[in-house]
Amino acid sequence: MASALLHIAVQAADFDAAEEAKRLTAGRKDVGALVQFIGYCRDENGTLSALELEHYPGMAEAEISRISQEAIERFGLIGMSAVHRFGKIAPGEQIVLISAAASHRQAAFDGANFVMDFLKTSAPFWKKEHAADGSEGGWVEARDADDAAREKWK
Amino acid sequence: MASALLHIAVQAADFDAAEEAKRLTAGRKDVGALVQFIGYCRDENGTLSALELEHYPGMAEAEISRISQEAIERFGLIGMSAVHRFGKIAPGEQIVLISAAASHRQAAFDGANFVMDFLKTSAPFWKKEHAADGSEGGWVEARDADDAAREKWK
Amino acid sequence: MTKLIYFAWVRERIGKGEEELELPETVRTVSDLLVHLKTLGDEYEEALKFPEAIRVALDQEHADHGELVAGVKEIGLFPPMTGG
Amino acid sequence: MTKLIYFAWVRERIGKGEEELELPETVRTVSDLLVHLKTLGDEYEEALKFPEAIRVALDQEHADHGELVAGVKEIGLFPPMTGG
Repeated sequence: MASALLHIAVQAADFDAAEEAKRLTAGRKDVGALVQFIGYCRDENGTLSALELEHYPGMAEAEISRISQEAIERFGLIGMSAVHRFGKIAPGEQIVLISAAASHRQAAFDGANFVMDFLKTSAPFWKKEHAADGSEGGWVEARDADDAAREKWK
Repeated sequence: MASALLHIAVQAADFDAAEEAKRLTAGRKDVGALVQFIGYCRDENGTLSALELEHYPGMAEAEISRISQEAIERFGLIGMSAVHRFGKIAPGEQIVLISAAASHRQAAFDGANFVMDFLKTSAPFWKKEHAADGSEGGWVEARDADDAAREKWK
Repeated sequence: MTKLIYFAWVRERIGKGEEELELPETVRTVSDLLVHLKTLGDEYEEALKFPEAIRVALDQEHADHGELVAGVKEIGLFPPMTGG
Repeated sequence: MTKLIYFAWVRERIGKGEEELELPETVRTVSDLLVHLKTLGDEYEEALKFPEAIRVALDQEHADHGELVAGVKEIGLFPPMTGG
């Protein structure tokens, strides 16, 4: 089996899902399924004016790469692309994009889902909330549900 | 809870995943997660020159709509779009697009995955293969694995 | 008259996409219909020789072979689906 | 000298993003390091008062609190991650 395509980016700029889809599928005739996950900033019923994402440069890329490589091997993916933004992000804007290409649909679903579950708990990013009323919001707390989500892959 | 957005299309023309993403998320600040599944025509290691998709007009739309509505209710989706093509489709071309928008990631993953599993076994579409060597290929046989995939939602 | 509509290899084997038929009163269920259709000619016999492989829609809704066909306007017959 | 690098509320409470420190020989494990840092001032005491909430990376790889820090060039300290 030829080595799978892996693309990782950690960037302040916005991203284009269609571009990542193209990166994994253009000119190929062996890809039967592509699953893309896009995470957005929500306004929490109007209480949030922005999220500020801090990251650990170098380690963020390395950790996402490690998780993605594990997904490629575990589910036999043809390609995986993971893009994660940092900096200030307004409600409605995109934060993260995971794209998984495979021959068959379940591998593509599982690959993207697996990467999101591990990224949430292992990739060194932290979210700070800016409140709509101008007060300084706090750091988002890690959710037990995210740890539980990761456990399902054991 | 406001009623969810539902868009269904059964068409010969190609589709644009970015357009469906926009339909479900543009101007919204309550969507936290979008999962898109795209199914492509594979060339089966060069043996296939095209797929020909036959469908039951009317029933195809109704059945996909029914499955999508069930996913919206079951997973609390904010929006669901399902586009399925018919007619002759060449290797590398897109066949089907499922887009599921939700507040949280697992609902979006489950919604898209659920619709694909039921669409495979319940939506009235049939694939005929055209072989690369010019011989007439046969009708694709239903896979037991697809029935099994549907059972996981019981 | 009832509209019969065929898809995929059921259509190819019967040799037509649809037709209008007057169903005899003995045809109460989908199973009865499949038995009756096989009397209409070799092409029907060939298309329906494994009735358990035939899926049925009554007025565009999936139906079991035990369901009644009385009052149904359109009956679709086809192999297991392979979309997606 | 070892490079210490802090993120999120650990960074805010300590009041700096990174620093170079000479670690005493008594600091063998990550746990020892957290105990040692708390002696450096109130801001460290405040940032690290619940050591079990502190995640650690040794040369940019996740590490348990029992791991040895000898030979490590860069140690990252931060709260549980909330990306994605």
